[in-house]
Amino acid sequence: METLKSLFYILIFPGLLFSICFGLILSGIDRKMVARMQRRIGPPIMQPFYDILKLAGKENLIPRVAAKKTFILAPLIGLISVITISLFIPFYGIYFFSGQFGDIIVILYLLTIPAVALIIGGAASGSPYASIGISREMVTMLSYEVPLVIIVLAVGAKAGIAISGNVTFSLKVIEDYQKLYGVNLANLATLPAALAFLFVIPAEVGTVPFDVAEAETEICEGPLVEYSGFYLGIYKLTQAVKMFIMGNLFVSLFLGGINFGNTILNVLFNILLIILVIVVSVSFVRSVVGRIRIEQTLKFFWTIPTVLAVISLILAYI
Amino acid sequence: MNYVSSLPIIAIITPFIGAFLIGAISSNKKLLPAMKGIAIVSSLVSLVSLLFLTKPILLEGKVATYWLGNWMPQEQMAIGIGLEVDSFGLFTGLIITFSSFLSSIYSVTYMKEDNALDKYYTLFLLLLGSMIGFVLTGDLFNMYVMLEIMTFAAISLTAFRNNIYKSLEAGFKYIVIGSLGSTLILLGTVLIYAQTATLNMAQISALIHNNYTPVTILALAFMMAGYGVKAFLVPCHTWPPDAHMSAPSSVSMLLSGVMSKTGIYGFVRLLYMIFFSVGMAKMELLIILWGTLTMIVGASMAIIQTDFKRLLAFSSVSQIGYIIVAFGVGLSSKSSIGVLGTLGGLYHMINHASFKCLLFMCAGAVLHATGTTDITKLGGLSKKMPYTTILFLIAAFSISGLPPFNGFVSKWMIYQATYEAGYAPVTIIALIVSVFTLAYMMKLAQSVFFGELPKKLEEVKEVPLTMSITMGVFALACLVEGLFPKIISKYLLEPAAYSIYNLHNYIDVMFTKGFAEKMFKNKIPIPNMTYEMAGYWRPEAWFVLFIVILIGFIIGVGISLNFVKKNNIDTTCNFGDKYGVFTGGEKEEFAPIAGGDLFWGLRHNLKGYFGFLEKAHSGVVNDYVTWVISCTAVLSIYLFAVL
Amino acid sequence: MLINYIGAFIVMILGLYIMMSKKNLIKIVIGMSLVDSGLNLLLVSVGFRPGGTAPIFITDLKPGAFFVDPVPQALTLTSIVIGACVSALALSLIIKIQEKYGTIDADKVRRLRG
Amino acid sequence: MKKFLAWFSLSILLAFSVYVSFVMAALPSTYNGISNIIVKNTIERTGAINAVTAIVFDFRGYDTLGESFVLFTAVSGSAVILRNYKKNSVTPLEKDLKNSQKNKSNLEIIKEIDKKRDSIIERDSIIVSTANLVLPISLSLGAYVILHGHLSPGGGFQGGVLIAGAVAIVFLAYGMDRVSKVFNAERIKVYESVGALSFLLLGTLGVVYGYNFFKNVIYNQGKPGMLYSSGTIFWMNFAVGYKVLAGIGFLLITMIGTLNAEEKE
Repeated sequence: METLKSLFYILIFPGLLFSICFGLILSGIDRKMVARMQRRIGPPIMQPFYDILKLAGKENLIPRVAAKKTFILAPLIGLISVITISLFIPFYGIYFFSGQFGDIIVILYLLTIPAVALIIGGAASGSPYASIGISREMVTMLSYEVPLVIIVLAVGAKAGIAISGNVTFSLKVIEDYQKLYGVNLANLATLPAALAFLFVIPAEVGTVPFDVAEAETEICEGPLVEYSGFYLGIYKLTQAVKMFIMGNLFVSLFLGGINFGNTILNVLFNILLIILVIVVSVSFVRSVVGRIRIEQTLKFFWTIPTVLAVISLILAYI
Repeated sequence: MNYVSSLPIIAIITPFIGAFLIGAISSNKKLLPAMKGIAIVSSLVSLVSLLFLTKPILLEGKVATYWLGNWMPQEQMAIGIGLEVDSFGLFTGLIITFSSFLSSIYSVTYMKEDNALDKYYTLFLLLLGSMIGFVLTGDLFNMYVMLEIMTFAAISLTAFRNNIYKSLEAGFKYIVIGSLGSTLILLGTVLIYAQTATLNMAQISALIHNNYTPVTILALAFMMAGYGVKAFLVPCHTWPPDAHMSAPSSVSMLLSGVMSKTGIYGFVRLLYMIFFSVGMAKMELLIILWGTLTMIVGASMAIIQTDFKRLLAFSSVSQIGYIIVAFGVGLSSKSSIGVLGTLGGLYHMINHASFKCLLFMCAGAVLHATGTTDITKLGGLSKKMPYTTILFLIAAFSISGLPPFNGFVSKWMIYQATYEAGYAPVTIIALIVSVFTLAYMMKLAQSVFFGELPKKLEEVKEVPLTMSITMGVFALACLVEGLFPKIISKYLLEPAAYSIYNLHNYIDVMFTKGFAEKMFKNKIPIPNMTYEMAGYWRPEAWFVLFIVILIGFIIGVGISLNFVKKNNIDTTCNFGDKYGVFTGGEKEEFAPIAGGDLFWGLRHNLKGYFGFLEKAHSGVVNDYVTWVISCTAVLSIYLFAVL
Repeated sequence: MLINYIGAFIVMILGLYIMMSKKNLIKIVIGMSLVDSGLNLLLVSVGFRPGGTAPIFITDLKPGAFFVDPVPQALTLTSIVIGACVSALALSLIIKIQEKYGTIDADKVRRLRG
Repeated sequence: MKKFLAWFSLSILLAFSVYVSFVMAALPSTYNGISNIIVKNTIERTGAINAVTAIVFDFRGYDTLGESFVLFTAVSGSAVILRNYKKNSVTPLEKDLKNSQKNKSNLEIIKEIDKKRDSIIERDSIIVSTANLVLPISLSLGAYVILHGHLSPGGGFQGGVLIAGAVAIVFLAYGMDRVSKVFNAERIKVYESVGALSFLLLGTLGVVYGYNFFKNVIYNQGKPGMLYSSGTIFWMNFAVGYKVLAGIGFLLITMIGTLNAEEKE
């Protein structure tokens, strides 16, 4: 029974099937919202599904100079590891694998795997555009990792000191803290961190202001330049799932601890919140701002979000 | 117990005997295979004799002593030289012998082309023997002697390929800075002798336990600076990049992966044993700051390098920073945090040995196959050397701490330890340096193994079997250490950490029972080796999870794709424009982005910072000496002010 | 033995000064030897007792004579040999550097930098 | 900046070391530590009357072993550094070996050398006659020092260096050609290993007799103060002396060899 339950978690909810479907839906909602904000009708919400299916049916081209096995395996590894993260983040009150998982540092590191997979895949294609894309992807990572790390530590310090007198990395403890003291978003100490996190989400997902690594107009989608067909589809899928993961992470860190006493209601509310977060942090920003240059990305992340996160960290200790 | 107690001396002496045997038969060039055999067998013998020691020492927690010349202590004074093997020494010794054994196998093919191989193996065995001797001895002056053998052997091996200008320059810088470090260590030893009139470490630690006089404080400053040189702590880190890039790779893996551990060993013995400074917040702060500085400078310098091995050497500097930070936290007065820090440091020691040896072996494989380590001239080797590429990627992921590889576990312990000890900025810096590590490793991967293959490298072949097998062993070690942290922690790290804190037993075994208590007047509490992780991480479970999802995904995709279209991957067809890389109209051979250009933008944006660092590593020996001396001066000011 | 200690330390610091400021590689090696000599002087002085004789049990030992500390002397022997070895290795390296670089100026022997 | 750093750190170190010197001068003599017991034990348990040699070869013999290893390492290292690097080729040392292995009687060699000396180089007669005088003295003094290591100041290292000085004297007086004729560098290197090995084996005697490594097992042979006394210390002096004279001699020959090469260029 335990095995079946675990298999259900892994394969159906919130693992493989759910995260892929919900990620794609999120991406559809995002596209629809942006379109409405720009006074367009926009594609149907199910459009990402059609895109992926179309890509899956297309021919796969592998360049002559590419390292074939790495080129093929990199996107798969990225997607799978991003799906595993979904099992590490609790839904409202539901801890998969009885709360054993849920360490923020683990999640931070697992979140780098898809980026690394993108980099390795791009490198394996042997294209000069991919090389430039890799460099930019790496620098983007360097930029947003700084505030992200501080945010996570600030929240961990705030919750851990209140609960057990010692800092914590556990999402469960953070959720417990929010149950007792109210959500973190409403907390003055962690509010700056939440704002900073909203800035980090678009960079982590790779959408417009910070998507210079995959800029179509300048470097032909960077690392993805040689990808086609099914494997390009996997990358798109990874991006969509990442959107879900980041939204859920935000909800657990800053909006957790709300309990209606009913599991299904909880899950639905959680899903609603995720959609809201993504709309606020991705769609709004995307439709308002243009793409910024790589050194602007670096400068931006090392100033405003970092300062916000540091303020939060200091407040957490006071 | 008798055979156990003579095992340490066998482990030390066998490599030396092997070295002299090689020297004695060196005039006959036909005996070269015999020399290789002697080298491999002697390193194997010392590995095996240390493995025999694991049962009584690591598992049962005993401490083996061996008084050379039967000069047992008389009237509570150690008149002879005693070897003392506790779990920590054995732990370091196992790292040393294991890596050296594999390196000796690796060098058989790697060094095939060079001349004067008899001297190579002689020096190799001298290096090995002195490293083991350094780790297992219980005498302060003997440590210095072993350190000198080690330094000289390392210098000679650095300058082994003396047809290249850089190896000579590196050798000279190494001998100036390295012997300056040794001199500082000897100076500290002399001052300690003047104070305590003995040279036995256990007795010294009993005599100057928390009894700081000006003499011992100055000695501490000198010895810290000296071991800082040996363990590449900033600003005494200027020789390893030169030395590691010019030495043959089979040696630079030992210099970088293993010899740095002896420096850390000395550091830990100094701080935890001779000067028992556990619980001193000021000392803790100093060590943590020093480690953090090392971390940052190493990573920043690594990201702007264009030579494979030089980059790896700077990365070593940065990783040593992690270890030192962890041992700094280990000095914390709160025992649970301290234990976590020490365990993290020990774990990172063993991890660093595995992945850094593997990385240097990969660099050696590239050098062996192509003849250069300049990453601007390399590229696309993954098609020609697929096996090396996979191993390199494993090592790169390990060092940058991607789960489920080994670097992640130890770094995680270090983050938690620093954070719980209240050094949040250090944790943040450590996390960011980890991303920097990933960045320069990706730079290497892109510019050496991926990207476009230059025309000159069309003929490159995969390395021979003996080299790839030894590399594979290290890769396996990386995986095992990453997947089973609980087992590693229980059987290797916890005994070692326990013995670091168990000063009483160390002294009592050397002298008589109760000697330590008499000297200390109060018993030092030994912290419990239990620690609580703030979160939870079961790598093997994650691995299973990953596999399950992978299978599920493949099945699901397979079913759904059958509905759409039969998906065929056309890999046989290799010609035609369709399969060329998109270069925007440029010819392919003019298009590639070289490794040096990869982080050009970052370097340009932060040119003030990187420019300062580059200018500081000026390459002039005098400047490097100035740095070491100023480091000593600053240390002595701090220690005199604090203690 | 105050004057010996201070003298030894001053010799060492002079050696360090030479290592820091002189650009000729051979002079740097001389500085290293000077530091070693100062160290040996310190080591021997540590074991000295005013009025002591050499620690050899000769038959015509005066009544009431006492020995100086023999241990530092033994250590000094080791230290001297090691110092000589340092010089030998460093000078061999300088010979080869002169061959390859054509100079032994520290400002010019700096192709490994940055 | 660098100047400032240098002066700053040197003055700091000077200040602290002078301060520490004052403190050290007030410390009690170190003789009351381990040395006191060592001196007490010297005659009965080692058989040597020179306490320093007893320490060097018995109490802290392991250090001396390490010290001779340092010398061995440095000599091998110098040989490695000064060799001509070639991939799979003969070293200059091997060429020397081949030259010396030509079948010639000693008399012929000496005659040839004399001819060469007369024809090519005009040596300063003062140096030559002084060398002729000093060479035997230095050799016998070296042998004396090695032999009496356990009785009087000196020992294997000092005596070995004295004997190895012969190479330098021969070079000064007769030039490089004579040195390469008289001394076979490669074989000397082998002798060094043999010396080190015999030192190690003497140390291993302790294990053979059932004691620990480096135990002076035959210390009670002979009367203290006589020439043959003090057990293994006597023999270790020999081994170390042999090793050092071979090692330093080899070092000198290699270094002189490079000088010669430069002259030719």
